[in-house]
Amino acid sequence: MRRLLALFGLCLLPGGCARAPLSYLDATSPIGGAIASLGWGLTGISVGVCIIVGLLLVVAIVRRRAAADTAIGPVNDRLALRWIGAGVGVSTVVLLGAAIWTLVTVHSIGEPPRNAPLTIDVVGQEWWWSVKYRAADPAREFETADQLVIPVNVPVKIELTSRDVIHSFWVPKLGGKMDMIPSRTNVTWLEADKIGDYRGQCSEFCGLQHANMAFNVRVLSQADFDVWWTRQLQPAAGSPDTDAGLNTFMVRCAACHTIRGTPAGGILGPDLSHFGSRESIAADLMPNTPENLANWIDNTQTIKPGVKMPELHMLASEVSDVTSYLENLK
Amino acid sequence: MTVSQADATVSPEGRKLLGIWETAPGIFGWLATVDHKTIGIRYLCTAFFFLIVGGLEALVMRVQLAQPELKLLSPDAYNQLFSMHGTTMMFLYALPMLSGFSNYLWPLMLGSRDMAFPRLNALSYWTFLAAGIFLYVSFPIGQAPNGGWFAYVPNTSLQYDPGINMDVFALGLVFLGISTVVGSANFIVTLLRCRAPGMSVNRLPIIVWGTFTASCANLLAVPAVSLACAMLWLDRRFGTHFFDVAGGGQPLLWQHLFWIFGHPWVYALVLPAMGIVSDALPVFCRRPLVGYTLVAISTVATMILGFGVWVHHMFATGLPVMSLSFFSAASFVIAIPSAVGVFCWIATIWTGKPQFTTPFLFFAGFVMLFVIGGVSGFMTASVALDWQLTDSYFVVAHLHYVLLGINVFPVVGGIHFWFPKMTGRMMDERLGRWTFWTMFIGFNAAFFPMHVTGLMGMPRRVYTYPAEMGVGGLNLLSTIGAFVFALGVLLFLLNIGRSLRSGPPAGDNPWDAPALEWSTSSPPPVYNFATIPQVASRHPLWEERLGETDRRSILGDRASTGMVLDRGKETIGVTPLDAEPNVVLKMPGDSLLPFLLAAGMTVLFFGLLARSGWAIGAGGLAEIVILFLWLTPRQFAESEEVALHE
Amino acid sequence: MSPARVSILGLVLVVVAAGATGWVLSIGKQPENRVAVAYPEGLAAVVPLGISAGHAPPLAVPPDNPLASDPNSVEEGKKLYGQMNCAGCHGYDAKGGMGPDLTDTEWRYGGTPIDIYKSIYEGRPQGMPAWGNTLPPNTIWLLVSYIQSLGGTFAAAAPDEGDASPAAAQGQGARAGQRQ
Amino acid sequence: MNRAYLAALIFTAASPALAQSTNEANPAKSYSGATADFAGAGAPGEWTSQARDYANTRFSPLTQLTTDNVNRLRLAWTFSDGTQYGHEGAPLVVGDTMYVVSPFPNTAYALDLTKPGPTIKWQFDPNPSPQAIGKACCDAVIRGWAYADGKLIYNLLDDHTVAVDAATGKQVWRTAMDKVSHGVTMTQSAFAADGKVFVGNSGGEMGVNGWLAALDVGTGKELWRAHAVGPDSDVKIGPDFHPYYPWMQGKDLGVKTWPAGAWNTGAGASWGFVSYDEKTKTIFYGTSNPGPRVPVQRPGDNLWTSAMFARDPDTGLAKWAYQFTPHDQWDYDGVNEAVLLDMPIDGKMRQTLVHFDRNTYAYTIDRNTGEVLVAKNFAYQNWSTGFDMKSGRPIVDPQREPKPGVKIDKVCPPDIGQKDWEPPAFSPATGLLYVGVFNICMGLTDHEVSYIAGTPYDGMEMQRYSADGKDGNWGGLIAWDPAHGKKIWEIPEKFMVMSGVISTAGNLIFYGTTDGWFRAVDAWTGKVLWSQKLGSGIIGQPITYMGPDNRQYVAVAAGVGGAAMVQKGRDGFLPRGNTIYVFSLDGEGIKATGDSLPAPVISSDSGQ
Repeated sequence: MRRLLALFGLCLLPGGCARAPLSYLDATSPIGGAIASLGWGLTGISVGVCIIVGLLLVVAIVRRRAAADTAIGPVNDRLALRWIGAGVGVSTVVLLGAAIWTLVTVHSIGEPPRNAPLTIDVVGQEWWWSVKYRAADPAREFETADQLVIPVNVPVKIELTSRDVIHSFWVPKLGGKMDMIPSRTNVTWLEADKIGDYRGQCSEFCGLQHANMAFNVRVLSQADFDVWWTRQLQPAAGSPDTDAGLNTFMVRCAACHTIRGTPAGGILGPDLSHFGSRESIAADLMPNTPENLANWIDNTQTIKPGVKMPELHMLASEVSDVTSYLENLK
Repeated sequence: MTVSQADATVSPEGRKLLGIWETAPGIFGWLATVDHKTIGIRYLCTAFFFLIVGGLEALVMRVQLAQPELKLLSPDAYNQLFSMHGTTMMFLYALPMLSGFSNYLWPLMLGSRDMAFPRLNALSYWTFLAAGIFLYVSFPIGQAPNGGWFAYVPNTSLQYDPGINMDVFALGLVFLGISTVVGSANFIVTLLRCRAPGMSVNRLPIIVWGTFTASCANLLAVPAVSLACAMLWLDRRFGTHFFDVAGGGQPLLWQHLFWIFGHPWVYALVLPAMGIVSDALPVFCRRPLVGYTLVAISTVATMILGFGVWVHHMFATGLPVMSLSFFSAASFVIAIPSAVGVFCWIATIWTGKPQFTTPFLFFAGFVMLFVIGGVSGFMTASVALDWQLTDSYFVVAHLHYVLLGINVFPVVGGIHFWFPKMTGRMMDERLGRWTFWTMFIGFNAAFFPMHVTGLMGMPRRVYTYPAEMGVGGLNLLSTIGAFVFALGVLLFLLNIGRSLRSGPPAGDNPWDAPALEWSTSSPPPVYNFATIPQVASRHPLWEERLGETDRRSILGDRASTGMVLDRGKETIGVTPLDAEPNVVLKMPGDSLLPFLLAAGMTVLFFGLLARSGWAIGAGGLAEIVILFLWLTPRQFAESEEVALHE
Repeated sequence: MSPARVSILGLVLVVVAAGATGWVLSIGKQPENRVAVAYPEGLAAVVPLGISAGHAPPLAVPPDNPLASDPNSVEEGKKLYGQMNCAGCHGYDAKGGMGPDLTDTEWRYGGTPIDIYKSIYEGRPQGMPAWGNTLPPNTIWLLVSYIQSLGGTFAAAAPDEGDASPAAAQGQGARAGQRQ
Repeated sequence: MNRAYLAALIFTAASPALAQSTNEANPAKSYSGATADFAGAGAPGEWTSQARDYANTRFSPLTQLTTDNVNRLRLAWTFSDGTQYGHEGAPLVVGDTMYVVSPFPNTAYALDLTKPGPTIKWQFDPNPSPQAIGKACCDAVIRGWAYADGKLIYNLLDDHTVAVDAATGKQVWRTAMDKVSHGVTMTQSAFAADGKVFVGNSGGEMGVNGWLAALDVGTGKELWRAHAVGPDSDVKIGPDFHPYYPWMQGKDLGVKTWPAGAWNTGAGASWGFVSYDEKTKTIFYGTSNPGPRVPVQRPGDNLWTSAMFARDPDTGLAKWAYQFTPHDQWDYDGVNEAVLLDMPIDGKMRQTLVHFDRNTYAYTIDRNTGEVLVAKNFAYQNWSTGFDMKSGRPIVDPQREPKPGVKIDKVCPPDIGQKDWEPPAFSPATGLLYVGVFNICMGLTDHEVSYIAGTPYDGMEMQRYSADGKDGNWGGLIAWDPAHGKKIWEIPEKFMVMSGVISTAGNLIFYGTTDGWFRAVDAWTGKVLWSQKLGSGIIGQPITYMGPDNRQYVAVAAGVGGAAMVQKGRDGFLPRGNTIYVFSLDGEGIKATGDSLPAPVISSDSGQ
């Protein structure tokens, strides 16, 4: 028994799970960190309780093994009951302590700070994420997909809703999960303390492609973030008659996808404005490389069976046109 | 399926009782039996069959998850499998298995000849069987329920799941709810009225306390899920707007209704099993249970608190933090009664003389798994931590530790313990030990790594996961563990098969256990007790050796002065608390009505599924006619009026 | 084990085995009903969205809708009807608006599944855009499934009904009233 | 069917009594003291433009028909153009010829009034592309045509403006204005003034980029084109642009009040009537709703949609603008006409324009500065809880704001407002404006929508119904005092009143209902003096003219269509029609008599 508990403890050391993108006990961000310390605390208590009770049980079993007699005799449990009372007392104290620690943690991370400088609307829909950046001046508002870019050390308020079924927004290393329920707006918030890429994942069963509904959170310095924001506002250059890729895109993809600055305005699929600058494709399933994109366009239903994007059986030339066009939408 | 009494040594009045109580032979008897022992065994076998079906589904899922991005199952196939795995285990295995135990043991433990409502007992089994088949009716055409056992709306509304998948689920649950509620009512009345004189409430075995509490909880909780499922079905097929957002409905209403049922239900699944351990473990410690009253009170307390914690399943739905904190605190407090139970069992082992029989191993293993499952529950009770833990594989680990640890292990141990009583044959100890260690190691190898994959962020209910998530190795370990556990269950089945054919004869009390059921023969006669016993203590068969009181229970054939009650099928009715006899109960004999009522209900529910007016009309009419027949009181011949014996 | 118990056990095993194989077979089937249909060669041949029927390439498409009976297809088609802006012209209840009513039995260009497929695929002169090169055949069949579920369409005529294509025969009546 | 007909009869009889009681003595003094400059009106007997004059008063100085003899009006002659779409235009009478243009395929006819049962002098078939039918949101109609410089000028549905020589019927020029494949159609009534003709597009539902353009009357060459959304260069906003309210002042507001890139499909079409103030050389016209109609997809005020522009006709540069419904969430277009009147407001004489908007506010605005002087509700509405005169913005009731996917009931008025494009008439004697209105509400569900060129980009699912419950009234005619923003009297009608209204010096008001009643009413008392049921619902604009026989005729086209089709399911709703009915006293007119009638030729072998 004890061997198993040791394995439980060992594996949780930060070293064991550093390369796991979604593990959260090594989180250091303001929310993720607060929960992680609470997590370590409660895990410690749990492991401790298991070891104590395990020892008690093993000792209880082996201490009288030698006695072969199976006779029944009168018993006096006054001492045993006093020990049980003590045990329950200690457990109650530990439970109350844990409860109070929880409530304190909840209080500190429960509500987003009043004046979060940045608000992002994330709308979940069957199996990808629409991300709208809000601003006081409507002209600075824009939409992107499957990717949250946020500045470091800045609390970001996130308003969550869903266009179809219930999804759940979860970036383990940056904070707890919050459900996205249609006709209801839930509010959560994130704050990153380190620049880098984090992975988010839908964590409420939402149908066929729930498993592959992830997104990427890229944390930039404040300066890089502002540069990124202004570039996102630039409309895409070129027109259908001059650019073969855009012309194919207009005919094949414009009914479902939007590229700001071109007549393509479909909202059924993710917004592809500035697609080239994104880190991953297909709801963070594959890195954003031309080969992956071409493979995704050609074999959509084999990669993610059941996803809404149909296989268009396009000609190879069309696929390469569209792929190159999208990739240089930086 | 009763073992016919070839035994020549039955006493004369026994032969008379035998004539009165024995089930008719042949198909009529098979369909019409109301003997609680037959129904109990049928419950055990059917529930075990569903355990195996659910287990196979789990194995296929584990193969799909053994390594990242495998293509064994399509997403819809995986969704159907994990939904049916959950539904089968939670609804078709867990409670029916415990009902099997309680149905079989209660009359024997309480010193009565049968449950309070024998025909109702048969009805609850037949309805359970029919509902089980109903839930699997769309499986062969590849349209099994695929919205998860929790079936959250709007994913299961018509707009996103237009097939008949979720109609089968919703109607199936309402159908099964009838069986559960009927069974619970029967258990409650049996406890209150059908006991041997002297079996007062402080002498009841803990499994009786467990099942009684579970039954009371079911009466309050099951209607919630039946209502929710009816509303879901109406939303899907008749355009109502209970959960439909466009029409002003609320998706969260489903979650509240479901979990108000959900949490009391999971406690109903474990309390009787904890009762099994509290009754059987002391036998192998050669001493009574430490702190009987503490354990009884903690059983009831757990269930009462169980009604106040359901929102801990919904910590991430954006409800106000203030209310979440209340439910989080309640979820912490509910660990205290469980702690009481654990300390009592350990104290019993500590102060007893443990015998390393197979049941004992299972019960010791149970205590360890109970603690691990309990503390992982304690971790998810913390609302802040639960924002990371919920919907991850950590919760999968927790629920399997709690459900397998607290339900399956005691059940397998309990079967090892009561198999001799039920069949008159002993199970093989060596094979039993092999079964325990295979199951224990397999179980821990399968589900312990899930704590770790959960903490590494692996979400629940995913048909695959990307390689770079780093959880491939642990999932492979889980898959191997699952197959080892399955091997253990196979060994258990072998043991049962072999013991049924050639197990050594068991005798009346092979374990020298104290409870009343061990005072009968193995298997007990169909009328249970030739004369109604009088109970004087909590451990009728250990009274001399324990020396707690000088009064002695009057048992079995030695109770020559006891009540014979052989004018028709009769048993004694007692006052609820102190168990003073105050009435002789006339019990109904074999009857086809329960089977027919269940058949009528099946036609009705298939009519609802297919929305065919004819089937609904036929089913409904059949129900009314059968209920009419069922409820017409039988006139007893004048002579059968019996004066009350002192 | 008495013969009765053995027979029950055998029966149960047979039923479980049948159920499992049935499931494995039918689960496999679902993805197949995504229709893989021969597709016209490349972009140049078909007129872009927005301008109606130019020269439309030959179609190799089955006369009847392979997806019509599948409830998923009807529901998927209903969502597409809203998302592809069909509802804008034909009304959210498909009772007509700028575009004609799709629930009645009056069809200007033929009411059999293949006619409706062609109307969507090629577009029509009075403003119906050509979706042929934007929506793959399977998606168009989903839309046709939804329109068929509205009850106004005609069954696909049996192919051996003379050489006149079902559309022509049935279309006669409709086309007469077409001259606006 | 007859039960409803009977009810309608009783109703019309009862209504005048109802109207009668509200106005007892016979006041000779004008209610509002408003006067109008009837520039551009042509000769008293003629009707040379849709609104008869630049100020859009629709007032005719003819007095042969008076309140006393109007009950002797009988049908003189009719003319049908054989098309099935809504007939919204007003026939023009220049000299002794009546010019009529049919809805799609927009065939033009010149009728020689001097001949008995007027004969067709010439007919012109422009053959527009049928592709446009599927793009016209609200029926393939044409809202009017203009006569200038000896030419009949009008817009074709497929985005061309054509000029036809009034004498010969030959095409003089045809200018392509936009592309149907972008979802643009043209139903706007061309407005000729100052040697130019002003034309605008439709397509608010198709996510177009709305504009108004000026063409040279002689050559059809485009002089300038002003868009409703986009940077100041597109919207032709120059340095001398002075909107009255601060929230409309600033640079490139046509881009800044939209999310990034959304203005390009922001609509703001101009399909309503244009007015022109000759003294200050300013044209006034409105812009339609923002696209898409789902507000969540376009946060911000969405300038310059649902707004009124005042522009210099020569350069097209805007002088001022005023937005009626900022961030419009219910498709309340601002295209309705501006009636230019001068009236005393709070004792001071002001040069104003009166505009009945689709958001149910009747505005009286200073037409030189754009300041809102009066803004009162002329019918029932519940989307706005009040009007903030200081900021010039209506206050929105959050309960009525639509959310995608959730049905909201009883939003009043519906998308077509309590008054759509149907133009009012002004009577200088009473100083009142007579307006056909509705009394309806809607159940509304928003659906977020994709922009796919050539398909609708609106996303509003609606059901309209009467504001008074199940079988309540759907409309009426109101008399409105623009100076004080007060309704003087109202004639409730079972069906929507969507026809134009005209007033005459004989103190008569003519209007029609969408279930076919054409009525003459006393301008002072609102008493219905004469009613005639026509063959189809009336959404056309009546006119009155002096025939070559010096007889006063009243003409109106009866062919239901357009927005009136929301009543399609109601009992008593007439089928479509395409006939122009012309009335005169006792039905007299130029008749075929004597030798002009054909004489029978007795066949020679008859033998009797």
